[in-house]
Amino acid sequence: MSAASIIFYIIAAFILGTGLLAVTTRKIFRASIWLLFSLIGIASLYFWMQLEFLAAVQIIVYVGGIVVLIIFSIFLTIKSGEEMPKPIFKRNIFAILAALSGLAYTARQISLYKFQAPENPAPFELKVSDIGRQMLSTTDHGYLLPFELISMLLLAAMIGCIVIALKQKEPVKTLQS
Amino acid sequence: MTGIPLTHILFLSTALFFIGAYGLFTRRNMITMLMSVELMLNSVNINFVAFNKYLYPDKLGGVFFSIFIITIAAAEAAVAIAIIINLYRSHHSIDVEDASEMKY
Amino acid sequence: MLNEYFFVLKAEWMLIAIIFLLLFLKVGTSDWKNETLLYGINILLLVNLLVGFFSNLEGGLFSGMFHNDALLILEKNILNIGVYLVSLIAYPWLKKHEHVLEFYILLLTTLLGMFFMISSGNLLLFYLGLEMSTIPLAAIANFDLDKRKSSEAAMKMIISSAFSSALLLFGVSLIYGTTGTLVFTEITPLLNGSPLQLLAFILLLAGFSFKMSVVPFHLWTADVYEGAPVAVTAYLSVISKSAILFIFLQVLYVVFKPMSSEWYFMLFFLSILTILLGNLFAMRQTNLKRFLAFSSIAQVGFILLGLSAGSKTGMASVIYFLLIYMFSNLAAFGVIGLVSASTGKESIDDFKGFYKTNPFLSWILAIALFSLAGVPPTAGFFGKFFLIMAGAERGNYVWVIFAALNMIISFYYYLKVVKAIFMDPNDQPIEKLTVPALPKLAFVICLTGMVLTGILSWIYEYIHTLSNF
Amino acid sequence: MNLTLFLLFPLATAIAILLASGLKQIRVIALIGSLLQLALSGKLLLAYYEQRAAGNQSQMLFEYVQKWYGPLNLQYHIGVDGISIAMILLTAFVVVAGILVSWETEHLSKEFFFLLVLLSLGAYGFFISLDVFTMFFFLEVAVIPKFLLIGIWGSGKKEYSAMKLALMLMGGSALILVGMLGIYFSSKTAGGAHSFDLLELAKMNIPLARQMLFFPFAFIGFGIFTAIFPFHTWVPDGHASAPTAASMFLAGISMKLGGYGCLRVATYLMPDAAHAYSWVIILLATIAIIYGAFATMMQTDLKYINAYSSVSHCGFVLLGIGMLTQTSINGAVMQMVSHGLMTALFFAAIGMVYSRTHTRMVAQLGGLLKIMPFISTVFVIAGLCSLGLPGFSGFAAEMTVFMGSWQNPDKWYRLATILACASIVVTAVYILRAAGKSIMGPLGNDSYKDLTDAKWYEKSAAILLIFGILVVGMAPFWLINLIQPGTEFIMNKLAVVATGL
Amino acid sequence: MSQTLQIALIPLLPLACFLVLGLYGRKHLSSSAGIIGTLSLFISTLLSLQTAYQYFFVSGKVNGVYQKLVVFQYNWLEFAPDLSINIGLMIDPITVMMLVVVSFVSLMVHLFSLGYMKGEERFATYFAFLSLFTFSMLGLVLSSNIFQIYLFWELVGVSSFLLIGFYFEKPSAVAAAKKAFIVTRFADLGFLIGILTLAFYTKTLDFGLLIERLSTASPYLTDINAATFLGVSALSWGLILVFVGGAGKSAMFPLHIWLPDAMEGPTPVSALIHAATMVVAGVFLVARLFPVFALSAPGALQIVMYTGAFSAFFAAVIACTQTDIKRVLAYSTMSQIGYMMFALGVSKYGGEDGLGYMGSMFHLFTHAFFKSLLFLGAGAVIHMVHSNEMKDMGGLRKLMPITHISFLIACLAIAGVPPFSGFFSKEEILLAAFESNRLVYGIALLTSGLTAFYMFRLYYNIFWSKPAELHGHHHGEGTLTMKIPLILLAVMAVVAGFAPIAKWVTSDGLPIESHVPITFSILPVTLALAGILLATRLFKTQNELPVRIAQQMGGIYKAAYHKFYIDEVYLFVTKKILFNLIGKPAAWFDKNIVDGLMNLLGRITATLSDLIKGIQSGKVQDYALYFFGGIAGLVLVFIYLWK
Repeated sequence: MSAASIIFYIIAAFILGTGLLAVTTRKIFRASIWLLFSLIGIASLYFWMQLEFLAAVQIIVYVGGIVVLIIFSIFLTIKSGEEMPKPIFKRNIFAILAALSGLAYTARQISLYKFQAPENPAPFELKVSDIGRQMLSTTDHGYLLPFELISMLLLAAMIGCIVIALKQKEPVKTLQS
Repeated sequence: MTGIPLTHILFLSTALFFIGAYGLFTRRNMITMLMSVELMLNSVNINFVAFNKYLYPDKLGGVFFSIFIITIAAAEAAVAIAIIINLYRSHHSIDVEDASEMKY
Repeated sequence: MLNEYFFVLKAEWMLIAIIFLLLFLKVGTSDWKNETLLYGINILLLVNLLVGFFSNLEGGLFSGMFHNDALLILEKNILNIGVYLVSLIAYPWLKKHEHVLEFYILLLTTLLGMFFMISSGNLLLFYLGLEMSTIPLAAIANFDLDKRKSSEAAMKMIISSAFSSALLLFGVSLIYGTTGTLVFTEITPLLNGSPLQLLAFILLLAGFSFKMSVVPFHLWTADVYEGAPVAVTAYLSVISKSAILFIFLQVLYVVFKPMSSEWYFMLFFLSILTILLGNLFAMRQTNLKRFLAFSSIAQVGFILLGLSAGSKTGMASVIYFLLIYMFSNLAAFGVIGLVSASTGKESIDDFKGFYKTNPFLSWILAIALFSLAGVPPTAGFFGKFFLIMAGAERGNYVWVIFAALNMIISFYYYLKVVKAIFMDPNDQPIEKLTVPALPKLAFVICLTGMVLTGILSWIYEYIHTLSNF
Repeated sequence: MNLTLFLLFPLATAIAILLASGLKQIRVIALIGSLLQLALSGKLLLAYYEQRAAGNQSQMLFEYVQKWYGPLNLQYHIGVDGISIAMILLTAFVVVAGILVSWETEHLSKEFFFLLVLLSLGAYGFFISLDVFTMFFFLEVAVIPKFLLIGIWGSGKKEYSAMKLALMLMGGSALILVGMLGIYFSSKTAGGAHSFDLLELAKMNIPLARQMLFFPFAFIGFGIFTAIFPFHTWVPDGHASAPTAASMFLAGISMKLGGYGCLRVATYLMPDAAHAYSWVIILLATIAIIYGAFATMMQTDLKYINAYSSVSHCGFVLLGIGMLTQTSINGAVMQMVSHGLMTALFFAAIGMVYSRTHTRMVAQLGGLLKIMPFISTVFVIAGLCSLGLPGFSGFAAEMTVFMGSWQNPDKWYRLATILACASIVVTAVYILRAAGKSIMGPLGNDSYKDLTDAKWYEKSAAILLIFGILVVGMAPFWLINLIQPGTEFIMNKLAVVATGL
Repeated sequence: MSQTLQIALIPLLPLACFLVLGLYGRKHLSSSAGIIGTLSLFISTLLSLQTAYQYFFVSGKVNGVYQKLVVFQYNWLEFAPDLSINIGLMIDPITVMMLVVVSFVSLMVHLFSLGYMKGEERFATYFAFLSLFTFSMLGLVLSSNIFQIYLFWELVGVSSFLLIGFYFEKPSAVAAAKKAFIVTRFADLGFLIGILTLAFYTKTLDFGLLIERLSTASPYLTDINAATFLGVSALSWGLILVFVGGAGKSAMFPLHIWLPDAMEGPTPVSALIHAATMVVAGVFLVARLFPVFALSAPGALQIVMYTGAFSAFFAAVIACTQTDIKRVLAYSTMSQIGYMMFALGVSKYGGEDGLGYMGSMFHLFTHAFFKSLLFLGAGAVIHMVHSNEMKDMGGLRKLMPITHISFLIACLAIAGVPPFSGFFSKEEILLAAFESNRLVYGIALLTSGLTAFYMFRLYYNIFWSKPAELHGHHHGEGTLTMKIPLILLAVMAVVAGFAPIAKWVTSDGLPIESHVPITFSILPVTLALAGILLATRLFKTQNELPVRIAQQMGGIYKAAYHKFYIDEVYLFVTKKILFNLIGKPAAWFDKNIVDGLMNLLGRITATLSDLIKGIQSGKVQDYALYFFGGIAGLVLVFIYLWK
């Protein structure tokens, strides 16, 4: 077993372990931290796959964005240190059953499926410049349209968030009294 | 990395996916449910990247897909958190069990 | 070249233009009254709607990622009509709302997402469109900002849809893994029917089913419909459902054509469940919005029946039905929205004796319900008939009989509402309401639609000629 | 003769009613509209005779085909033969009478007359259609007005009855839907397309297995409309709760839609199956006849009496169709006309009594003949027609059915015929019991003394219907001659297959 | 005036009269209704007589045989090309005879009613109904088609219903009317099925063809004889069923129960319908089909015979015990019709063998006069004393001499005392019975004695017995219009016996000589006289003897007084069996089972809907689990089970 594979298994164990902790720990703040680790683990997996750009995006968006957002919202809604309630027993059983059976089945199908790797693979390179060019081109495998589209989506999401999360104005009081 | 077969990476992502699913099923706190969804989306990302790299290295379809997924996940999370905060204002709780007024 | 970018994308450009116009209005500190704003926006939407009928160009852009043809133009026009109607009936509610502009920005963004979704030739664009049509919608489901139910609905919607899109994405990733492409036309020849691909397809189907509210993926529907503002519920139940069905048609009929025997039986299975559960739940509802939610679930079961034909007539009947369904459902929601905005009453019991005080609204609601039930001479009859007819094409009479018998149950609950309106006595009926001009216009349009769409056969024939299957 | 006028006239009337204001205007418009319809049907009859006299031997006259839903090969195909004309005349009569009887409807009069006219539109459309889809369309058009008429203007447990009626009729429609789709997809025209066209379908032979499968759906579906046992329970409740005019329309017109459909669609298009299933039809019809008659005997409410007797009488229609002889089918058609007029008259009379005494319970009535001789006479005439007195339409129709049924020499069929004949005795029992108690005998209640006899509009309604009954009863030959060519075509189709089996 | 028109006018005049009186009588013609009715019937009667004259003396005979002449026919209702109801006018000897009888008696009744019904509120309606009945009865006898006869048969039934129920405010009248109609309707069911059977095999409904096809060797006859049911040929079945119809109308045992009750109607009505005309329709029907009965189905004829004989005796016994004078007369009618029936039964076809047939018709003819006379006389009495009960009467001979004399004549006639008309007709019948069947002859003889007895019991009780004790004011004997019919009918009751019926009305149309030996007459006349003497002894003056005898007879008397409990049996069958065992269960079944099933379907759906409501728990995590379950289900079904 090469070092690379050992590293992979370590990363994998890290991702799964922290992920599992993130969904089971009773302290919400800890859960978010475990999630953070898990996401970082995934970023490192991308590094391992030599997809530095993607890893960077992962770190920036998730670690820098989403997790921070989550932590903020935790501060807004939960008194820190409070333990979360236990999952409902019956649902827990079904959830475990569902997750395990889903995992088993999917894994089995994946292992049964004969993925055909190309005979002589073209070297897989991910240059940031390529990504940038493709992102903004309209030709074959150009992603200008989705790119523009997602900006619209983000804009809309922003507006939506503002409207919803903004503290509502108090009803205007008339000066009659 | 040459020694690692594709399927192992897929096992990883699948496992992560179902960990996320489990979290979604059992976590009663809405924010943690959201976190579980993020895990699931990340597992899909791993899938895309792995397929792209192992099987179809000539094009970047999978990678781009995962970039977009990350972005959308961000938007989704933002809106979801906004909603949760709004809900917290009216319910004073973010336990999903408390937000089940409408039923049957 | 530029010409092409302009005209093929015309519908989308129009929307973007309107969205940005509204955005500028929002940013600029204008102190316009809500009424003025609403009239202005509705005129804009009317322009948008009318423009949709002229100088359309077919063709593919972005190397097939986006394509437009006559059928898609028609579908977009149908959606435009629907959005216009939703906007008209939202008037009584929005009149008192603080965030009119934001509402429209979000609403039109989702519409834009739908346009891209149905025009997509690529799983990525499809996914983007899908999310774009969902996430802002969840936000506007929460637009009754101080209502508990509204935020509960929004929460349920965003979490359910996140879960569903995660599953859908997992399916997409498996398709990508097994075929190596995201382009629709390239996927089709590479389908081999292996269990993994079937799994991927089932996950995809579940994602679609979630949006279409097919049992057992429907459970969010009723709660969200009940909690969301009426206009949003109307939009959800009509526009977003139609959009997803339009693309579902393409995906099933074109992309997954090789798996047609598999999906046929899956649809059979799901449709029977959907019709039955939709009906059984609709029977027992007391809240009108929730009632309509379940009734629309049952309708989806019928749509699946028509869809299963896998033929030109199947496609035409589904699109035709959706057009009629739009008129009928929006008319019903229009009345409910008007009543709800003025009195806050939404339960069936509150509507007892409604006819005594509001005959016009009662008739609109009743005709809408008749149309939903599929009673002639309303167009709903034709819609449902053609769906069942398309479904019978394959000779699966068990399904047809099942659907036909279930129409009795559906008849029961629609008539129950009619009964409440016309027959049940009530000491304190809803007072006489004045119908503002804009909703009235919507009612007239819906009424015309409900009556004429059926009798004038050329509408169906037109759809049929366009159905490119 | 443009048959579409039969749709346009009621439509115009309905629109005019919507535009009118005030009870007076509305009812005058409704009456004029219905009289115009009556005139139109009279003209149709004359035009029909003219055509036949001119040697036009084609099955359907005044045909008009307009492509409707081209891709599906659905057409707006209309045309009439004698059978349809008889039905159209019946409808026209009952509509005029119904509108006259409801002359003083004050509660929501606009809606009331509008719905009545809409109901008649459905009936006309159904009878002129030659395309199964169009027929189905019009059949269903008539369902909702019934529901609303009963539910809004009815009495007693009206909501329950209205709902029951609507649901059961909807059930019938659902079965018809399956049946007709089965026919459609079993058909193949010269061009290779499927068809709903009645005449096209009649030319081709639907495969036997298909017929055996879909005949029950079509027949029972239409049968529910005409109260086939055991799906007749909407009839008593529905009729009893309905306002007078609606009862008249229901029993007089609406139940005929079913019989007509059974004959035109189920039996005509699927003759093999009709032969194979005839014993079932006859069994059900016989049960309906006998059992309906006995159930009637035990009723105490006048409307229930007439409703159950309708079940029994419509059993004759089904019996006639099930026997599959020319005479019996003639009889079935005649029975439809006869029952339509008679039962409408009966309901009109009951309505008149009810509007004065405010009760329909036989036990509480009595001696009405003295106080309201006209209404009582109408009542007795309706009763006598119902029990098949010669001179009234019921006799000619029932005798034709019996005579036709007896042509079938199988001993079980004979038994069915005998039982059906026996029902006329039971009919006599319940009719006389009802009349004897409510019309004759000592006065039921002293307060009845001040009641008045029929008003002019009630009189005209009754006289109109009695006129119809008498014309059919005194001169049944014209009715037979009218329907004979139509039934002959049906018989030819049936006969060809019978030998081919 | 052409013959067709002339004959057609006979029934059409009363019809027109009915329409005019029915539509306008109540309001506009309330006083003149009687005159109109009587006049129109007077014309009818004249036309009938003219027709009779023409038929018997001018045009009826071809080669010495009276023909069946169909003077008019119209295809009224075509069942099948060879099977249609042809409304027609057919005359043959019995028709002509009946025309005369019906129109004459009806005229008398009309006349009588002018006085009897005076002051009635529904005077015009009464005459309208009378006209309707007359029309129907005339139509019946003129029928050329077996279905036509059925048609008029029903009409006669309904006019009888209307007239019996004329006093509609009296519950007993309504009940009687209902009973009459329903019982005869029940019998008509047999008639109808009989017609259907005959028509099916003979392919015709026309009397001429029907009789021809069934009485001579023909393929039709072979067919109908070949078809059997329960070992009896279809022909016999058909004829027996037709006879059941006749028996219903003619009040033969056991379908007679309606007749006594029918006396609730106005008395002139009883005279017309329930004595002279309608009740003999059954006899007429059998006579009409006589060739078929006699030539092809002697078995069926035997049934006619025994039914008639039994009814004759049975009714006579009951008549001896009744106290309501109209009921006595009703039972006597039944008894006399029994005579006519068995006379047909004992007869054979053709020539001298057809003596019974001739006797039956003869008796029908004479009976019509004296029986209607009896009823009208009874009517006059009732008019006077306002009661039907014998105990309220007595000693009326002084007060109403004309009634008394005419009544006495009628009594003598019915008792068979020469030279009154009843004697002649009864002699023919007895002779025919003697020659054919001794048992029947014995019964007939006995009945004839009983007849004389009960008629004179009646006579004495009314006119002698005790002194008249009328309270307060009375009408006197009635108006002239009431007396004239009595006188005319009395004359007829005397002279009708001399009518040469044997020359005119025979089974095969050939005149026969009736020659009853004087010696044969001795026995019946002696018996009749004995009966009269016994009645004189018992009832001429009031005494205890009748009561004592009645007590000694014990059970038999009581049974006879209660009409042998036939009514009770019927009541049991209808109330207990039809109503309780069929009607009620049917209604219950409908309400609970059939309707319940429909409601149950609804309830099941509702319950189901309630059961599954838990799916929609409102908890988003449950939704997610169901979502996942849905996928799992699809995978399970479509990846594993389906393949």
